[in-house]
Amino acid sequence: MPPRTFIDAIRETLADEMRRDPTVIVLGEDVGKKGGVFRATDGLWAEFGDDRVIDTPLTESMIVGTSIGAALNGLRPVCEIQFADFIFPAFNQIVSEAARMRYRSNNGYGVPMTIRAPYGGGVHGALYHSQSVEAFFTHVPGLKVVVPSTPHDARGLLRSSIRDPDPVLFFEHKKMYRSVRGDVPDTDYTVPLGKAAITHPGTQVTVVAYGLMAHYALEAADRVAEDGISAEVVDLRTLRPLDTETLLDSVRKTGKCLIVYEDNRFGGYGAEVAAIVAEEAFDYLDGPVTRIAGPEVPGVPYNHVLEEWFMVNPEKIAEGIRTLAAY
Amino acid sequence: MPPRTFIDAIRETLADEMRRDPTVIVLGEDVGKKGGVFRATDGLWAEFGDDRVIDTPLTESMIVGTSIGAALNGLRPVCEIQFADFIFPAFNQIVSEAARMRYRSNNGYGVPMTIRAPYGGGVHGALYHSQSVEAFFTHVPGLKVVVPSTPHDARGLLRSSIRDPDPVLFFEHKKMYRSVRGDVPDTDYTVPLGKAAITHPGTQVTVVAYGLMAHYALEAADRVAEDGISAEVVDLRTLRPLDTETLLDSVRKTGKCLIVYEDNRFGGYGAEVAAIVAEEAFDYLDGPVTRIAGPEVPGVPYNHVLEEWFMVNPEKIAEGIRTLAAY
Amino acid sequence: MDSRSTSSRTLPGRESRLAADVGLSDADLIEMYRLVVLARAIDERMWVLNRAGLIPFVISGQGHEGAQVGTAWALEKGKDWIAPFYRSIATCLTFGMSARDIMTAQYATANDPSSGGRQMPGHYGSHEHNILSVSSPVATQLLHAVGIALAAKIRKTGQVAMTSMGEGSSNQGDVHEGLNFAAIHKLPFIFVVENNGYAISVPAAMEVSVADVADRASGYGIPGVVVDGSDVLACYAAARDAVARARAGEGPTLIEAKVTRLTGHSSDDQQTKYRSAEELAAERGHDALPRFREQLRDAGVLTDEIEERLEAKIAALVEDATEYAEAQPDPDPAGATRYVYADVEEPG
Amino acid sequence: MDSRSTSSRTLPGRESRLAADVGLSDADLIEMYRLVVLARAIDERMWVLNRAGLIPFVISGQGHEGAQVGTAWALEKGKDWIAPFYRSIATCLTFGMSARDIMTAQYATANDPSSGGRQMPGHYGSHEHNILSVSSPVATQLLHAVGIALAAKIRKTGQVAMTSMGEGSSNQGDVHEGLNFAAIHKLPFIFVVENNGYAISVPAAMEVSVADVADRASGYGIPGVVVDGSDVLACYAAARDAVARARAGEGPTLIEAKVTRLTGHSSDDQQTKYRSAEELAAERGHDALPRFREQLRDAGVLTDEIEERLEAKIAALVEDATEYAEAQPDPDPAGATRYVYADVEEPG
Ligand SMILES: Cc1ncc(C[n+]2csc(CCOP(=O)(O)OP(=O)(O)O)c2C)c(N)n1
Ligand SMILES: Cc1ncc(C[n+]2csc(CCOP(=O)(O)OP(=O)(O)O)c2C)c(N)n1
Ligand SMILES: [Mg+2]
Ligand SMILES: [Mg+2]
Repeated sequence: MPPRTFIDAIRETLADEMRRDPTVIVLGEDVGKKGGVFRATDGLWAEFGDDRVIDTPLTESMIVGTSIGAALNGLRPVCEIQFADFIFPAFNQIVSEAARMRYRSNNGYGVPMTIRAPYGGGVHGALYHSQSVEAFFTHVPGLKVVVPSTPHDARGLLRSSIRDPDPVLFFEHKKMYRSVRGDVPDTDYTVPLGKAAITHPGTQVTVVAYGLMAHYALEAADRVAEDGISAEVVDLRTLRPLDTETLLDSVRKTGKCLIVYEDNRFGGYGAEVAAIVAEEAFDYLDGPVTRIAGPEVPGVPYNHVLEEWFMVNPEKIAEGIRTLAAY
Repeated sequence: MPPRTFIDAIRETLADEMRRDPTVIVLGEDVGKKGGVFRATDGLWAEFGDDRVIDTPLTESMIVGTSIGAALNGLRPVCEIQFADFIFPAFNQIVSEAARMRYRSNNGYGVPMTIRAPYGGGVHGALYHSQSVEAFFTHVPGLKVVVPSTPHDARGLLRSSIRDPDPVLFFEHKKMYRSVRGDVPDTDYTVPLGKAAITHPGTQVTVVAYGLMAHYALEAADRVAEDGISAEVVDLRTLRPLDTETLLDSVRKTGKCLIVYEDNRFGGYGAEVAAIVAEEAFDYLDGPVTRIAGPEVPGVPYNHVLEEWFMVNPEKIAEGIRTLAAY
Repeated sequence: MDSRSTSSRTLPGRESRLAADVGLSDADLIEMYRLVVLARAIDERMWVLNRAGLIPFVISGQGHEGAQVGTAWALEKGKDWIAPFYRSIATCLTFGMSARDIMTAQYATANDPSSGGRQMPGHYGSHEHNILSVSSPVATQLLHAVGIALAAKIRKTGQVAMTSMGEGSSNQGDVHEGLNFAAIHKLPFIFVVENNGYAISVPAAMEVSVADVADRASGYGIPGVVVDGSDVLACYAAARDAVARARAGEGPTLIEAKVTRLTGHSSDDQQTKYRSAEELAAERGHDALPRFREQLRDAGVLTDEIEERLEAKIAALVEDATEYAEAQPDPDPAGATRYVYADVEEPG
Repeated sequence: MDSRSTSSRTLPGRESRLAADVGLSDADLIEMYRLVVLARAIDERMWVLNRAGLIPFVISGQGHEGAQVGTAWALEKGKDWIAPFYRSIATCLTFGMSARDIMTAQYATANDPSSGGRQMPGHYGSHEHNILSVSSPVATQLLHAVGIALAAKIRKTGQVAMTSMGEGSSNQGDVHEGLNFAAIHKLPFIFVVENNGYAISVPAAMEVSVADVADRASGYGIPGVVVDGSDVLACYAAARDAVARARAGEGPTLIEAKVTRLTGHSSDDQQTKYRSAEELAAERGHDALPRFREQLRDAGVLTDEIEERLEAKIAALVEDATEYAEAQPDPDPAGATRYVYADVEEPG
């Protein structure tokens, strides 16, 4: 296969899984005739019809809540939340219901459901079309949270998510949809949930990232290489469950850890990574566990000057690596 | 005044603030005639009447959303969410709306609103009447999050919250309502938002806690004192904004930090505290930043044996202190 | 359209007029009555146990049993689905749960089929019987039932999904979103509102803007029916018609049963603080149990002999369930982290 | 009951029949017409700027302007409140915002009064004019308007709060919860649904289970009115009556205006993918602008002379607003952390 864009990988995987398993359905706002506002579901309605590709009303709690019910009665719904920013009306259904169904029923019921949502900034989406919302869900036992960064991983992880017996939140950075390309094997491979990847081996500083930031971290690693600094990039891929082994092995080797995330810093996902590293790799640390993250404002502002100000970028990461390396 | 229970302090402060400021109203489920399921609003309806003490329908998004609107048009609503567990239907209104109104309108509009909610386990409340939900809100710029642990602080902090120009989440540990007593000055004092308190000075280990855990931390400090270990307890009181100064001063002094929270560990509030300490007090640390927190299950199970298993208690904290002190 | 073929075997000609009028057998009526009485007996025992300090919490279905048995009877056990709420003891019994199942939930025993002791009493559920696990946040289950109905339609299983909740809960946003979707897709879904006039202490006039929740149905283009919740057979008939519509692909129905709450909201509530003695006394007159009993006796379906037999059996069942539950071990904390996720190595 | 005392100064006797019939003056009608035309002219300019690559995003009110001006006209500026949505350009203009205000939002300038360049275009707001700041998650603003109305009632200010949104958004749970509460407390609240038949690509039949959203009103015990959104004066009359009810303490009203969406959902949408050329052509016939123009000309209210004057003025206004907005500086990132919380030291 020629290289695929990130969104190609997602669309093709959805189609594949629907062909493979007749219980997989897709539902969400504008996912049918229009093929999704980003066109991640383009062509599915034409191929699979009204029953399996459902244009829902504009009601997120309903989208998730009925997906839970459909999952309980023999289907594997893959629902789309049009923007991650609009997942909050469904928060109660996700956190109180989907996440707890198995535990509260003592394994009587499970919810095999995938919730896809485009997230992230840098696309002039402003406060409500740019958010990183992963931290709200990575905290919740019963959920799994996946954030792929390459077309290869998007395909392999989406397969694993759809086939998983429990609810998975699958966040796709919208800036990557068409800007990121890569090879995608034409096989039925999966990427297991809960496994991180070392995407750039190095020795001096571990840089932990995911999603778009995993790309920026690679760019930053290249930049600091010119300064003679060897950075190792860990692309987490799955945020819950976290692959602590790969993470800690890397930090124990490098002795330094920089965590990168796009969301505002305080209480973001990287806080947990930092806490784990600080506790479990303490004896190996040659410098403080540091973080590069978004500023403490309630969203990415719209004006391009403000948006640039907000966004983490390769240079900010490179600076963080340099500072830490010099520690 | 004789010593007051925790809930007395809250009820009396609500009444005081309503007497002082005619724009303060109270609304929520069963807050009127019944005086709240915990009776935190008992007597208010009799004193202030239907207009200022409103028994709402069973709809949390409406409770918060209309409070936002009322705040925009000249009132200071104090709304009650019957159990913190039931705040999720209002998540969108809190996170997308209340938290962002000022920022998105460039200071055009502010939302002076307080959301009170009983939280926490240990009262046979099971999965849905025991939750600690602070981590979902402490992450959000635009919100303030308060968790008092004494009647004195409850009164002083509730006053500050109601008088604050921005939305405040005020979480009250329901196990403390009638079990915790203390002196409450009969004055118009306030406790400022954003200031922690050292409730037990010590030299060897800093124990960071809030709410019920702040009491358990004190008990644990007493226990380890018998072993000759000097623990300093920091009661955070306000979780957002965090008083990093008091926190870091303490850790820089003791060189060791144990963070305690009742919520499940992964991505809980203590992760951020750990991350800050790990970064900003790194040079002072004589041991790993450690955490004692709830297990990774989606809620506190009901059966008393399971509930005991779940709950953090003074002995678990004391063990944590001992281990860290011995590091 | 007979959805209870197993329990209406006797010939129609030999049935009472009462039974024949609603298309049931006398045996059906007696079994329905037994369920009402059994639910009440278990419920009353729960309060005794609570006052004796043996179980810390009770939430009761007293006053709702007639509507619950009547509506649930219209479904086909083992095929259709029910997403009940915390007062649904009679619903769950009708749909296949046993007295022991209900009582182990009160004691939160290791083998409590609803949750293995993890949830509060009142949060029933049974995978075996297609009874969805109850959670506490109200009204969420409506969407699950709608989703179950969606899957039934897509998979062409012929199943119907029914959910129930109180009138207070029916004001939650999820209800609006679910009814809209179910109506658009004409899903085989039935929404039962058990209107007891209160949401804890808040009277209906303060929590629902219309006198009848059923009035909301027309806003979704679906039928809304008000039934007297103390009239078991009227409840049954309404549900039977709704099931017929659902199976015929005609879409959802809203059934509002006017019931009464004979107890406080729960064992934590003192309802005399907000309800007058007169009101409480008057509400006793709206109890389905004595009314159904009189009706069956008048129709000659319930005889002294049958009644005595039922009474004895139910007393024994409740006794057995209590002793059984009390003897069961508490859950082992070693298993408390299980089933957060599917347990691939050791399937449950 | 005249809520527009400032703009209906001319004597009734000297007014056209058209104006008199709805209790307005000819000057009112001309001003209303001006607002419709101005909104359209600004909107069209936005698309030009977008296609020229000068502004990255447009969300349009074309096809909604008549309903917006008609309904907003019934409120009292500077006293009542409006919680609008992203298509509400004409609403905001009617309620006091200027062409410059709208255009600086497109350019996201530092002095954009809606958000200082922080929000996407379409997210208008003005504290000065009691226009609530628009957010993106749909329907949330309904509850804010209900809360504003609650405060108005408690504080006895005599204010009315109006909110508007699309028919797709009206299915959100917040709408149900808000209408229920507003109806219970008979709040001075008006809910305007601008039904353009689509939620992005999803046609009304797939997103609303009834033909008229107004049918949902009866489920809350409030009046629901359907008006032709291309009939500006019918929209005004409906809103005027709703305002009268609200001020008289009779509670909320739901007004559904049937409008049309003349453009794609936004500049990111290609509507030909899901709407036929015939449909799009037919929808042009449902535009309030030419209809209102004809109506005013037929009534003798709008003359060639007035029209020419208006046209010139509006062209100049749009030109001025564009040049002005284009010349304004971008926000300074140094201020980007301000107003997360109230800025006690340096009040804004
Ligand atoms: C979302 C949510 N908010 C609040 C509660 C607390 N609560 C439990 S039952 C109840 C009242 C329910 O009233 P209704 O729906 O009429 O049912 P009833 O108890 O009267 O049968 C309330 C407020 C809850 N369980 N869930
Ligand atoms: C909660 C939420 N979900 C999804 C969206 C994305 N979205 C923006 S507008 C829109 C369609 C709105 O349709 P309608 O309410 O009919 O208004 P219209 O745009 O047709 O005027 C959608 C799905 C959103 N803004 N908010
Ligand atoms: Mg009720
Ligand atoms: Mg629309």
